[in-house]
Amino acid sequence: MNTVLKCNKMTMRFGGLTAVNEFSVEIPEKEIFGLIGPNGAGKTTVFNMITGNLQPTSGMIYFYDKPIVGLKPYQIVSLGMARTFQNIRLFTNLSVLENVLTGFHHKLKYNLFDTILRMPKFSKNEKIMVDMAMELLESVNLKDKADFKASELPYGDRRKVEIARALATGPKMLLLDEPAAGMNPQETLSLMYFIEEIREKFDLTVLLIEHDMKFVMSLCKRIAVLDHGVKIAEGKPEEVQKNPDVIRAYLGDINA
Amino acid sequence: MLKVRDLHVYYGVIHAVKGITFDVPEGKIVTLIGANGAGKSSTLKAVAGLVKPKGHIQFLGHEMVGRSAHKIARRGAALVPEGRHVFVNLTILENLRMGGFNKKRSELEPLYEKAFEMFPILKERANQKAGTLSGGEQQMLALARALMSEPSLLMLDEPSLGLAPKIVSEVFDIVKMLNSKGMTVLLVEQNAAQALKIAHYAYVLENGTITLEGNAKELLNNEDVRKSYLGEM
Amino acid sequence: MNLTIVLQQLFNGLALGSLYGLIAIGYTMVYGVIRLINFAHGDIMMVGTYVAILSGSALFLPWWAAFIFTILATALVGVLIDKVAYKPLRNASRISSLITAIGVSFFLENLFLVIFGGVPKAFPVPAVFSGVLHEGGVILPVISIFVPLVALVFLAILMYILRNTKYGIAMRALSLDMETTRLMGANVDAIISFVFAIGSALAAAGGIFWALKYPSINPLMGIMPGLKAFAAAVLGGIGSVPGAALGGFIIGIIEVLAVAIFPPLAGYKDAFAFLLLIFVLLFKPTGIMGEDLERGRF
Amino acid sequence: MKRNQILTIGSIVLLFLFIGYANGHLNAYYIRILNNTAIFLMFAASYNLINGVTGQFSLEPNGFAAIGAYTAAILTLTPAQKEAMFIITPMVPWLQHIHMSFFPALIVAGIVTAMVGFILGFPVFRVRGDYLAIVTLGFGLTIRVVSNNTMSITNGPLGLKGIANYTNLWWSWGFAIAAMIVIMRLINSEFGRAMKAIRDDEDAAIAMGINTFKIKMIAFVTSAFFEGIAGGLLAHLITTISPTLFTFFLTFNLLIIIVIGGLGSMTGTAIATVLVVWGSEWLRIVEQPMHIFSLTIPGIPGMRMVIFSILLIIIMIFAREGIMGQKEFSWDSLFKLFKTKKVANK
Amino acid sequence: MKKLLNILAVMIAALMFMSTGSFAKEVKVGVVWPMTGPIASFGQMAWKGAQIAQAMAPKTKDGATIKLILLDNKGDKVETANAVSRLITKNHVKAIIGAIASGNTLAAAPIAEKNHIPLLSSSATNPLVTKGKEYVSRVCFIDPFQGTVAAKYAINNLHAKTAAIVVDIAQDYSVGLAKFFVESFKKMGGKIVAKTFVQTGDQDFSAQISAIKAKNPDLIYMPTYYQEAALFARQARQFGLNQVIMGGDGLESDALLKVGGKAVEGVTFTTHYDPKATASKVGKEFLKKFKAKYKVDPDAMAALGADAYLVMVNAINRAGGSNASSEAINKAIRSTKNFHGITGVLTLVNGDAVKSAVVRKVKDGKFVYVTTVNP
Repeated sequence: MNTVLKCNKMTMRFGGLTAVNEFSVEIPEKEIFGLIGPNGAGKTTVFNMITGNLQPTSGMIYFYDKPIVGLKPYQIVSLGMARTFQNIRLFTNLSVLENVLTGFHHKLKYNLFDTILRMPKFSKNEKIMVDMAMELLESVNLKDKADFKASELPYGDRRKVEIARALATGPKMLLLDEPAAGMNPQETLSLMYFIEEIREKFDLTVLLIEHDMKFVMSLCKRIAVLDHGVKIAEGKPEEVQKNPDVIRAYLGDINA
Repeated sequence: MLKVRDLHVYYGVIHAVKGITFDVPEGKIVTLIGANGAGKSSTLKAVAGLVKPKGHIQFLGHEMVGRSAHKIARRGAALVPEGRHVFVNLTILENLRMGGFNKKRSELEPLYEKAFEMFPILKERANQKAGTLSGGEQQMLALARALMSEPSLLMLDEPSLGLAPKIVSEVFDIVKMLNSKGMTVLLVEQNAAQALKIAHYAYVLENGTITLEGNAKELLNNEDVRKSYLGEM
Repeated sequence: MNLTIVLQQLFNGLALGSLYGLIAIGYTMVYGVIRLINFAHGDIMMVGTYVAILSGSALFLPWWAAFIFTILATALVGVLIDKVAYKPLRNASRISSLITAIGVSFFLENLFLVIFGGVPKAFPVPAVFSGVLHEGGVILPVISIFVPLVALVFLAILMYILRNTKYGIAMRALSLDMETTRLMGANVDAIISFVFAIGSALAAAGGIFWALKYPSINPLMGIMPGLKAFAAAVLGGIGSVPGAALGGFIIGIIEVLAVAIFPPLAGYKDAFAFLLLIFVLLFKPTGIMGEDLERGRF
Repeated sequence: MKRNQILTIGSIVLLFLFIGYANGHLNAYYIRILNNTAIFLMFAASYNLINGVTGQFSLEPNGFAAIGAYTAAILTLTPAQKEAMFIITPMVPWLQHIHMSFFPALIVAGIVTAMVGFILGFPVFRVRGDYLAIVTLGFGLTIRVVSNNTMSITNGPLGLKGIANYTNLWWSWGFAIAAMIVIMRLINSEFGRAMKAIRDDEDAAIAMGINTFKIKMIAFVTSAFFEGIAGGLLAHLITTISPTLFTFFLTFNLLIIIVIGGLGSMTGTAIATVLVVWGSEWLRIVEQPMHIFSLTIPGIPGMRMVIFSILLIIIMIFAREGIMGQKEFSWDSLFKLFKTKKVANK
Repeated sequence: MKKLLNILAVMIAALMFMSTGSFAKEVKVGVVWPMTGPIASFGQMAWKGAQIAQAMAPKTKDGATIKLILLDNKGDKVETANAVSRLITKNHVKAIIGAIASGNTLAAAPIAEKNHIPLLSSSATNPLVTKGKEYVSRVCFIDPFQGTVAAKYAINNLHAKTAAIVVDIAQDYSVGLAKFFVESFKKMGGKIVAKTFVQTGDQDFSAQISAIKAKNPDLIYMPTYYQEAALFARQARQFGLNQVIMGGDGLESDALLKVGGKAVEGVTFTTHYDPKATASKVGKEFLKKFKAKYKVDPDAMAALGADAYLVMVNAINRAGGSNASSEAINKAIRSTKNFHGITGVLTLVNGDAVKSAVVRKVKDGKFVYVTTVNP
């Protein structure tokens, strides 16, 4: 099986503070991998390094064996990596459809002149993009809300739009930052099925950060636990759950 | 001392706290525990007046909902915010001065002394910028700063966050000591074991509602608490 | 170009630069606490000079009393502008507040044009300020000696306030973290008003000394000094009070020196401040003494 | 789809029929105001593309207008005119002898301005937010300073005089409509969506694989192109230009227009242009003496600008969205409006 | 306070949109001057002068009231063009007075030409303003004349052999006048030793002063406006630069004396008008009325504003009174001969006023008459 993402001794320092220290991980194709840890453990920093929003102080990152440290975020997207954000960052003034359409941006088939002169190429590709976006929206059951403004949607739907938008970029790998945050148990459950479903449908590898343990434990095949920027455990959910270091990181030292 | 009835907090479309009710009696340590995102911090922020909630919050017999944060602080409810939020560009002494914002100049000296007595490390570095302190020291400073206003209710939001275990127990020792001198404490913690050990009474929050409450010592050994954290199904 | 001339020009630049610095401090403080470029700041300086003239001629105050009255009255104007125009927009986007500030600037300029007309008014200069000293071939007008000294005194007073008084410390705290400042029991609105008061008071002081040095005032006089002082504030690192003063000195000295050394460049003088600013921003986006936007201020 | 296209084309045809009528029947004053409206519409729509649609708050249009106006005027003036006009310093020879007719001159003006915008974009888009505003403000100021000083190109403060009065309603409205069509087409494409995405959330736009620098540059250069042409039209309407024409006042007027119309809405800009250009003419009455019954109120010269400033502040405080917000007028919404009315009538 | 009340009243009135109706017989004359913007001070002064002149001659010979309709052009070209166009087609004025600056007048010129409406400028001194125009005229002399007069005076009366020039790079007026002065000065054997630039609104001139001081000229010729000149003089005297400063009509303003104080003592300039030197009856009456109303001496802008009005009325009367056509009025304006105005006796040749220039200087804090130079 191919390794999709490989992080090698990735380190991030902000001034004197080491946010992430020598983090290494390998994620094989089509796996759902969970990254957990208490608040402030450095999970989002790991994400930001992988997506190119932050440059690691040291260490390497490979995506399908291609080193991606130093690439611009939009270049990494075009290699096939897409992400969502912790606090859902939709383009609030655009419609749901337009939000999804922006995901096709880096594969745009027409240029400025086609646009201004409304060449057949423009109309044809716009139509293709709209059809593809509608298809995506249909697969997340939001087809009927395509013309709504993103800010008019209920919370759970917004998360789905954000994921659909990420899918539009045609990713091989999807990075989800706390997808279940702010959702109630039913919404969380349906999101869980949804992620499993899109992974199947789009042949995705998924890396996700989550607080909701039930969610992570039942969805992920493997889990890495981060505490104070250091990986303290990695393995199957049931192993990690019993790891004394993990219990200490979360619940505190009961015997202390 | 503090009575919270049917409290709701909304952030835009997110319903973070869904009608919780709890009490903090005078002289006790009460803790709200629960996993991340359960609504603990939102509850504290509502009590401190940083977010506008729906419902009722009675503090020392007065309704606090709708009052601005600085007025609630003046009434004697001090919050040590999550992530400490010391003023990194101010010196330690200036941080303490901010804590005693509404104190007269003459009242400050004895308060400084008291703070330095309790946290000797701060005295050594009184004129250094708070940004140069380590995480643990910053937590001590945040505590000392809150105490400068001589509050009747001390609220702590995740004091153990990002701290090494040894420091965490130091912090909790201090909280316990304060309580033994009569301070009422409302403690919000993710680190349930530590919190339950020093608290008198505890509430477990899950998804914005209270799912469990009881004597802290009893909850410490309750299996459900473990589950709500580590997600055993 | 001999040494005397260089010294002379340095001195001239210092005097001009300290005026820019005085005005720049107000920009920097307001930006520090509410992240607003107060476009009207230069116009507040202009308002100050008119208040000074009126308090001298209409209230028959002696000049020193008129100065004090002016500084207090202008501080009040600044607070009022904040309450009426900026406070309702505290939670709106930064662009909205910026556009409003541009509106306030045009309002003040045109209101004063309507009321006082465009003809410049002479600013009465008390005899104390009109002497000239000679020192080794360098000519030192008394007012030009006064201005940097006064700027330094004001800077020292301000630094004292910021370091040692409750409200000063609260201002610095506020610029870092508004929410936590609230938790300390501090009334944030009152502190912001205080910042506007200090900034406007300094603008008034800057205006008075500007007018003493260049005793001709008109409703549009605040535009150029205002823009350059703003460039100075950004150059020095917006949010940093000593940075603003430093930026002011730099722009003042460069403006004078460049023209003295290359007279044909005189026509381009007004562009210097901005070219310098663009140049510095390219290499150090936070300005000379500026720190990370979300950390240190003042 | 078809119906809307027909309606749009129909209204443009109607507009040009009206222009044909106006040319023959309206008096010179109204024709002048109509010309101004078209030119300001071009300025404001271009300005709104970068400020409202892309969300990059900048203050440079007076600079771009100046470049366009000077370029176009220098190109259409005859060598003889230039020789007579440059009385202080003769014009540089290669500009002295160049001469073009109106249309190519306007296009060259647009291209030159766009090129300046392109070069300017590199330093400017390295900074964001407030810094962007101040750097572009500095650019506008620098252009004016430069045009005062480069005597052998711009004739300094004397400016250029005797520029042929080529601009008429056909030219001004022709270009304004063309600019509107191009800008609207740009907005209604993937490029426009990317611009709006940057406005709403730049980091999320980057995460979508959008090269934000490139998109900002497209918006900025397009904006510069049309502002340059509009500057050229303006020069050939008033027939004399000098650096004082391109002060920050010009930018301020455009800012008022796009704020009133709604930052990000082109149809809003069109409505606001009409309101502001006509309104500022109408408001002249506050500057003239008025008689109410037997009471005479002296006019107060300068009141117009005071009123405009107050208006801007009030809009920002109470009606930040402007007339249209970020919405655009569409035939569908118009029909919807009628339909709901009908239903209500039943 | 009174002004504030006025402002309020105007705003209310604006909302009510009352019309300005009055049915007496009248002749409408448009006025386009800057009341706001960077050169508002000149427009405001000229308007004061014109209002006094109107009080002196409010009616035509056949008893019609002259109604002045003032539109503000903000010192801006677009606004000037709009205003002129509006006056012609909406207000149906017979003739227009304006503008102050040459550039703005040029923006108005093609509209006046096209509509055959006379445009009479009070103070546009650039030679190009009337060149090749049929309907544009002015009551002031032009810059080449003024520059020559200044150079003659500098060499013959001040015995200057070398001169430094200070030019306001942002004013066409300044750049033009400096050029004509330099040409004449050189022709008469003088030498220009330094040329420095300032910009309208500049307040610090220390760099320019040092540059001039190093060359030690006999004379400083500074054809700028008074605001820059006053501050320049103050700083020059402080820095020990004590040579005579000479300038043009732009220096003439009460503000020069008030701002400049002792430093402008001895400043000499060529101008259109001296209140003390006016022997004519109208001139004296104007002076008296102006001082009574505004408590200051009128300056050249005010006097020229008044002259523009008076020449206009005179032309209307000669053209036949209230029923005269615009063309007739224009013809009358351009054939004005030996008209005794406030600023002297003027004759229009091809639209340009040919008249004497006055040299004035500052003595004991006042403008005093030095001499008159005839064309």
